[in-house]
Amino acid sequence: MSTSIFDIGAPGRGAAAQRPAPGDVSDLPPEALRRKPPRLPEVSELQTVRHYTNLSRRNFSIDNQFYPLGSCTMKYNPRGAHRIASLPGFAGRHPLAELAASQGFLACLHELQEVLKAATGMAAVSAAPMAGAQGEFAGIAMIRAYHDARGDTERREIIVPDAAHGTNPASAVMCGYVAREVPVGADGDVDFEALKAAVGEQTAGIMLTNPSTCGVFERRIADIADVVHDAGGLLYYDGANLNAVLGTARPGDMGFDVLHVNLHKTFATPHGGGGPGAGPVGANERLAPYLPTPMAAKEGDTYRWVEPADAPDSIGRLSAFAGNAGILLRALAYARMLGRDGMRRVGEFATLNANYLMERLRQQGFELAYPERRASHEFVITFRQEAKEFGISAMDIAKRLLDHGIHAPTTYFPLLVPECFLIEPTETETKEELDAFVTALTQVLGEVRTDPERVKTAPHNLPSARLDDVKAARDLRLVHEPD
Amino acid sequence: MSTSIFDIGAPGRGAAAQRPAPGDVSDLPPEALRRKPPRLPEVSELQTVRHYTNLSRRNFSIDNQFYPLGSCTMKYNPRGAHRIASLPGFAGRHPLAELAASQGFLACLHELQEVLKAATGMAAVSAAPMAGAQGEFAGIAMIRAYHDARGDTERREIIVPDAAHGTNPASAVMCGYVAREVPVGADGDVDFEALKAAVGEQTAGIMLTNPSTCGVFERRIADIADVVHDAGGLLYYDGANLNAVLGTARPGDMGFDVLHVNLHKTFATPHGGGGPGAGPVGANERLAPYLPTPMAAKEGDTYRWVEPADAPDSIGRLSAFAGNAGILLRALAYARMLGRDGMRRVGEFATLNANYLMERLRQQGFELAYPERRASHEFVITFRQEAKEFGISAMDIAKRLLDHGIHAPTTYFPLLVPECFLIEPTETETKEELDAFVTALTQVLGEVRTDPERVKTAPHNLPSARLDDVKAARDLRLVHEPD
Amino acid sequence: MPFIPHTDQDVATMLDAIGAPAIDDLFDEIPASLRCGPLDVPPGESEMEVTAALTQRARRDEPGPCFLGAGAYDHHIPAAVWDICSRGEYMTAYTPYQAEASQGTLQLIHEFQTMMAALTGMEVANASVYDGASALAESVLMAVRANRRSRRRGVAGAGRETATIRVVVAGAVHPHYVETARNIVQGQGIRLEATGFDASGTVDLARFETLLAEPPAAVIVQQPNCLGLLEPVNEVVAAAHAAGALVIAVANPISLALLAPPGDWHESGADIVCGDGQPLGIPLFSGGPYFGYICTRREFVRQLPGRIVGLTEDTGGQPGYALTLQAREQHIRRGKATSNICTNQGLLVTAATVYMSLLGAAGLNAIASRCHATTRKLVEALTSIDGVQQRFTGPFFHECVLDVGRDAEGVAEQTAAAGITGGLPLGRWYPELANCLLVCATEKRSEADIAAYREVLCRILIHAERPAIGSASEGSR
Amino acid sequence: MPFIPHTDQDVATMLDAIGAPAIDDLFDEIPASLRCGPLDVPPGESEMEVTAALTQRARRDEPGPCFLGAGAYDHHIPAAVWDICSRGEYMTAYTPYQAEASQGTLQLIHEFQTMMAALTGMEVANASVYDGASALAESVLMAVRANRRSRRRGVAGAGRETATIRVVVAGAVHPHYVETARNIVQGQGIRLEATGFDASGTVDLARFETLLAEPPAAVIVQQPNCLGLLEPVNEVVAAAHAAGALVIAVANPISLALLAPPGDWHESGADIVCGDGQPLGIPLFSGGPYFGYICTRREFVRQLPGRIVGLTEDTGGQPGYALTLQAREQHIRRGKATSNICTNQGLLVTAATVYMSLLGAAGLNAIASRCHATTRKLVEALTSIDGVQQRFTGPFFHECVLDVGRDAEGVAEQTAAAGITGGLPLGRWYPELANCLLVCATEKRSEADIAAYREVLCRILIHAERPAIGSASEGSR
Ligand SMILES: Cc1ncc(COP(=O)(O)O)c(C=O)c1O
Ligand SMILES: Cc1ncc(COP(=O)(O)O)c(C=O)c1O
Repeated sequence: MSTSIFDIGAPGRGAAAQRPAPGDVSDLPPEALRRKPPRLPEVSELQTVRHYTNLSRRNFSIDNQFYPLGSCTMKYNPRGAHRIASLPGFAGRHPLAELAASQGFLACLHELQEVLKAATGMAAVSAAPMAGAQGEFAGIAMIRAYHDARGDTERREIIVPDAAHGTNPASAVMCGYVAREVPVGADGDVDFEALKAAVGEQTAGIMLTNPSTCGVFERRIADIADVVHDAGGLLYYDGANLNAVLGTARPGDMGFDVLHVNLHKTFATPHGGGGPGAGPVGANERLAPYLPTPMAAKEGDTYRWVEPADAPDSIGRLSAFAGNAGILLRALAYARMLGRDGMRRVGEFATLNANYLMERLRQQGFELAYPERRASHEFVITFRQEAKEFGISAMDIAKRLLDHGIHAPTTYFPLLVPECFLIEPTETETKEELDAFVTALTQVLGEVRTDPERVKTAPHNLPSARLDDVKAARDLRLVHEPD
Repeated sequence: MSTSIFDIGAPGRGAAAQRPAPGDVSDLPPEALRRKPPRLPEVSELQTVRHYTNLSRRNFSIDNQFYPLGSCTMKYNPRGAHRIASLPGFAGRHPLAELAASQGFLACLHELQEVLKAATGMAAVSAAPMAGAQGEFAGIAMIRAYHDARGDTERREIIVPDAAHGTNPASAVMCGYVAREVPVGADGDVDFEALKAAVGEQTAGIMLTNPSTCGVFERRIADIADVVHDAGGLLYYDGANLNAVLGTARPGDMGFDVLHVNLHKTFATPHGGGGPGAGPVGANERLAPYLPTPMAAKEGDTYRWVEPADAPDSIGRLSAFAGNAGILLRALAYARMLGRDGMRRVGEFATLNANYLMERLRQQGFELAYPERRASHEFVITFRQEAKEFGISAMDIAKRLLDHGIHAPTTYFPLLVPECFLIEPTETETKEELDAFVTALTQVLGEVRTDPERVKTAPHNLPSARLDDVKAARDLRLVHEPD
Repeated sequence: MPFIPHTDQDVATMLDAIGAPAIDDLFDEIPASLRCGPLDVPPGESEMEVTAALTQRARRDEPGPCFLGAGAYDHHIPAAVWDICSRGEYMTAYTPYQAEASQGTLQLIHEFQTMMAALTGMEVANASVYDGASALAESVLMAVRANRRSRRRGVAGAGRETATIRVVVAGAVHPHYVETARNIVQGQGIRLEATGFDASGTVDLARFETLLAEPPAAVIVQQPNCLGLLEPVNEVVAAAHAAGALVIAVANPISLALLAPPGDWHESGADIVCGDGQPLGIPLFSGGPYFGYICTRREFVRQLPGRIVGLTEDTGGQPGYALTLQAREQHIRRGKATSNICTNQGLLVTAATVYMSLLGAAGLNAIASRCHATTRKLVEALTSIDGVQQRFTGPFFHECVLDVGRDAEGVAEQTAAAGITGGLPLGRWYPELANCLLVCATEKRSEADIAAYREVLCRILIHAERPAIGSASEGSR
Repeated sequence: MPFIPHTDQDVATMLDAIGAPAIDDLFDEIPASLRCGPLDVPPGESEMEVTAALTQRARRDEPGPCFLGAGAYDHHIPAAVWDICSRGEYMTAYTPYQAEASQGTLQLIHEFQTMMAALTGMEVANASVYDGASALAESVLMAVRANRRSRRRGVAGAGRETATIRVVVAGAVHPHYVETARNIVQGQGIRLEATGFDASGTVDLARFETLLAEPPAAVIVQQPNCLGLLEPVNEVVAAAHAAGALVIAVANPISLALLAPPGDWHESGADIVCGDGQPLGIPLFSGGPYFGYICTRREFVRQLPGRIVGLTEDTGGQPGYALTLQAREQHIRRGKATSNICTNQGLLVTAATVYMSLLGAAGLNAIASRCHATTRKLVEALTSIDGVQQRFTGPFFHECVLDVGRDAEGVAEQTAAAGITGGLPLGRWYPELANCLLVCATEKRSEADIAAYREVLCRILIHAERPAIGSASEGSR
């Protein structure tokens, strides 16, 4: 670790150019006032800049290296979109500004809604949710509202594949449902027979990611849709993997009723070390009335907010204002730069890169989890052999890959494949970068055989050696302690 | 070295979002057109961003570490000043825009001229010169114009101390003068007797840095001024060290007739890996008519440019437009944040830091070049002892210091002190940072005695080991060669 | 092909390696009937064109002086804040799951946790949830989990498990926060019951007593409340704790440099403190991204949603940071997680951390006190206009309710037309306050701004009877 | 204390270590008579206050569509360019003297040198001088040194050393460049003699011949020239070389992606190519900082002023970069240096390098051709107004001289009042062109911009007789 910001200060030091002259507070009741100042850093402006500049350099990032993190779509985040979202008119606009002073922003929001409708094949879109998980929550709440509105109140279950992302069951439970898991078969598709058995009148809906979290396209999606719809259930599309099929296939055409799109994945808004993102939800005609508010509407040449009065069946608001507006602007800027052909190419080249990389790794002797399948924009490999033979885990290999200046793929997801990597190169990486990845991973694999200890104790070239998670959880040190 | 940008491209690759649709050029005569496209990189936007982001990390900088480079005043560069200079109204303004669309900028330029007059004690200021050296050129050209205007055309020499910065003699020669050196004495002041002997009717003027490049205040400056003035010569003040006396002493009061200020030093505008800077010139009443144009003038509530017609004696323009406007804006923003008290404190604390650091080093056994003197904002130490005893050069020690994550002080300047460091901590560094420097340098000194080889072969922890300057000059490889 | 680096040669080589004749063949597992034609979106544009088009839109919304708060505040943001946040290393990194490759973000979050705990007077903090409103929702869920457990332990009373769990909203809590929390928690059988505010604009204590009669799982109180006023938080905490309810405080972090931290309220202190971090260096951004923060006592840390960073050691015994208590989270615990949150608001936490470092306690206190004093000046200036008066007289922080004597919606529209963002017409939230504007002045508002607002408001109110169409005075502006 | 981190405790400890009672004592070597009182500048302001004050000024100058070029061009700048340049590692580093701690800047400059050499058709480039005008001045000095030497070697003629050295300016070279060069070189006895331009707006060949009669040290020619027109550069080079003069080309780097590079002119090519790098990703910045570039043949590299980076090796045999040929420079050679330049325009070189990488040859060519085509559209649109006509008919790149039939100063003022930067009134440069505007349209100018300009110009010219004060049509805008 670097010295903490708390350890480089001195009492009374501060960034004086940032301090306004204090105001008079003598009219406030003394008992309402703070007695002791909070322990915050006491550092100069240069110290702050230097500290956080240097800290930043202890991160991997897309701007620094290849980052093939499966399910996360770590592609290039255009700087132009960042600049647009930061324009004074957008960045300085108060969320509750009067309509007359909001027409520019509302035009953008409305345009984004239209783009997402076109890209997903949905009838209506609300961009209110602030990430994928909140989109899921919104979608499942909409499903519940739909059933409730029909007096169909006994449906208690949401079906999720066992390979699903953790947010899926968590979101279902948050909406008051039981999450019922169905298994994924050896071919990576949901076990159709098991699914049929699981569906019934207790089924409120199903959540599917397609292409799935196993990196393959769910081939019987139309049949699944029929089964669920026939039982009175609805289909939720987890759009985390939309990047794979953008411009090639649309969830709306697959039979989904409601979905979210992770703009921070498919629409290239930066992940920011954890966020922010945005998870607009789209719905077909049936579910559109339940979309969360606020949304943007267009009337003639002017734009307005869709207020609760206009959407009496809406599941309502999910945030203090209108969601992560700045992220929506970034996504719109990106979408406009791509345009019709660009969007299709995103899916095409993401798929090309994944299949190329998968093929190259197969040739190098890596074990694919679904060797008979095409990769979508990502694919799964497993190190169960290495685990057995050399006592090496996927995590060990991931850590060693870091030493090569490459971010590790997603590890241990999907949970059902033992010792796995989920690898997603994205369309913005070059063939050379993919080839370098193959070389590095092959080198690590060689090392697993010749010097497993080196792999088990990786990383060796980073600011920290392997960090002790167990100690972190056992011996909780969650704030900086003064010496 | 990192792989060159020329080696990561592929024919036909490019950043498509940056390309406008080509226009029709069929009306241009074919013989005027280029036949073969230039060999430029063919890379994607992500490749460019990644390449130059990673390259940047192979630099030391103020934002990353202590940078006690003597004579260079590497202090904190306020980000707020950078933002102000980048405002659309300034950054988007065309230099030849109509006056009505230039009032905001001209108000700033005029205000900066006033601030610099106040800070230097001069009668008038032109901010046209684009760096210190161009300021010197301007000042010496003004001296020449002054003499010429009086028909005093036989003065052929400009006197410079032998410790002077290289730009001083170079600027004098560029103006057609002979640069005549006078020695600096053992106490760091100019040898007054030698100076008196050198001054005569051939003397057009003298260039002095005060505090000088030896890191001390020229104590007999008033006498020097008298001697030179009495001989009909003029005094030029090289403002590179103004930071040391800002708010404490003014060159105008010392008898200087003309000067420049390096805004990129005293006024905290960033050095940018080599530039840009700005070198406004100030002059007393006598030389004011000769200041370079353009300048800003105020009439009532409106501002205008000082055109050649208003300044018939001006040495004229030195750039296509009006100098490095963006740097002038940064300096103004900084000056306003400092204000009256802040400016004085700059000089005071720069001096405090230098004297503290000098004292600490003295106590650690380092040899000071001028042990009897106060440090100005910088001071000189010499490793002549170590050079003799261990065959270690100041450069070796500088390189080893880099291994400690500290930028080396200026080496071998002033030229007259053997194996020297010119150390300038600046006022924006903390005591802790200075103490860490003392620790590191002491450690290196210890190593000189115990393991000189380690020092001679430094650096050891940087992207490159010691680079071969001789090979660089002998075997000129000035452009990237395709493999 | 924007952002796609492939040359024709690359494509050919890659397809060849795959053994597919064309890219289209890679989609052969998608049933043909599900393939779509060209999307109904316009052709692509260059960065230059998109920038020009969206800049034009942004210009339309460029604001004048802003006197509107209501949950989002126009503070000065030091330039260093976003210069640092925009570094690719922060902006384009993922969640710091690979700790060794993420020490930058991890240490920063740990420092953030320390700062937030200090500000709120709590012991632990998480690494953000979406925004203040969702932070309140998550805090309610958390309190219910925490209190259920407490009740099982017999600490807090009868322990009767009812079908609906009640949470009491004490006083004037931001309506959007309450609405959001309600929408998010209702699926789990949690009901929010509100005391409303009395004539003083703060918690209706009589109604509060009544609602505590049957002990709720938790009580929510906002300080300063959404009308800018100071709630009697000590009384609220005392009564809530007496009733065995946990206390959730909603607090503006800037105010905490000046006002008593929730951890110090009454003797026992609040149990959970949440709110929106926007005031800490985040632009208004048209509503987001901001970030929600949640702080609590150490005993409740396992109920805290969101990521948490802990200090640990590496195999060499060197200190380093890692995400911890991940077993609370959806990627491990799935349906039983403390929350479904995954992507959070990391970059905004980065901004807030840099901001708090630059300002320090003294700087934040200066800002808070200046906001208060400036708002007082604003109120003085505006209430010197005939017919404008303060609606509530209790002490306020940096927002105040002004009765303008006529429908405030129209007034806000007219101030906007004059280039001033004049405040929130409170009829949108409380019909009984239809003549009221909620106004706010941060440290950014100058005396000239206030004077300009006063002049505009004067004009609007004086021309009230005759709608201002081409009146003489208009011409001379 | 803005930017000064010292606490009172620090100061006390430090003074104690020094053994000085007060900071003031550290100045005891400065004669008391030379100490000054408080400076006559206002008290300090916070970043917030300064930002507010200067933003207000900047707003006043915020430009509408810009049709003005004349040496500074309003191109689109990809956002990535300044996001990268603003990284502290580039922006706050010094000149890369410590090579091992500066590999980032050094490699970048080496890549820049390669790109500039490729664009100009030369073999080497330096790491910048101040701007285009000072680059011309330095090129003149360089050519004089280079040619003197050549003449000593007997290559270029009689070798007569005269008191004044002549350099010929062929055709329409930017007057500010010529003025700057003249001011800078005259101290060394160098005289610039200009051919002027003929009715075609390009070099007066007859006069050129005359001036070559006595061979000058060098000939300067600008392509495209400062009126936007293409000079007969092949003829100029042929004649100049025949007379033993070196050829200095002044070139807009964007144009070089489309036009023949100076290295290819005639058979022999220009000897020195210089110009301003502003079009390569640098904002208009009210005039600077831009950067001047100079490229030349390898044989003249020792006469080239400014820093140069070379590829070398480290002690481990690994390739790495370092400043080279420093013996040319003032810090080594002092009075005998090739130039007095020290601080250059490094950060702008960084911008240009990123810009050229993003655009590549195809991108730059697209921009150049688009500029040309857009300017043609502009010229068509404006000359369709009665009384507006093209002044010169030869081929132009992206600037064109339009005769508006009346004093162009007034026209430019009026277009500015209408929010359009309409071009340069050429009377400022050439009295005989007082009715002319030099207009320019880069790739950023849309059809709507052009239409708007046309409308404004129409209005101005039609209202020419009766100065537009409150006319009917004005009211309806
Ligand atoms: C498959 C899948 N579903 C859902 C999510 C949740 O989205 P978010 O992180 O935006 O909340 C993710 C994110 O990682 C995901 O990969
Ligand atoms: C003492 C001194 N004089 C003059 C200069 C030249 O100034 P500039 O680099 O701005 O041209 C410098 C710069 O390093 C200097 O230190």
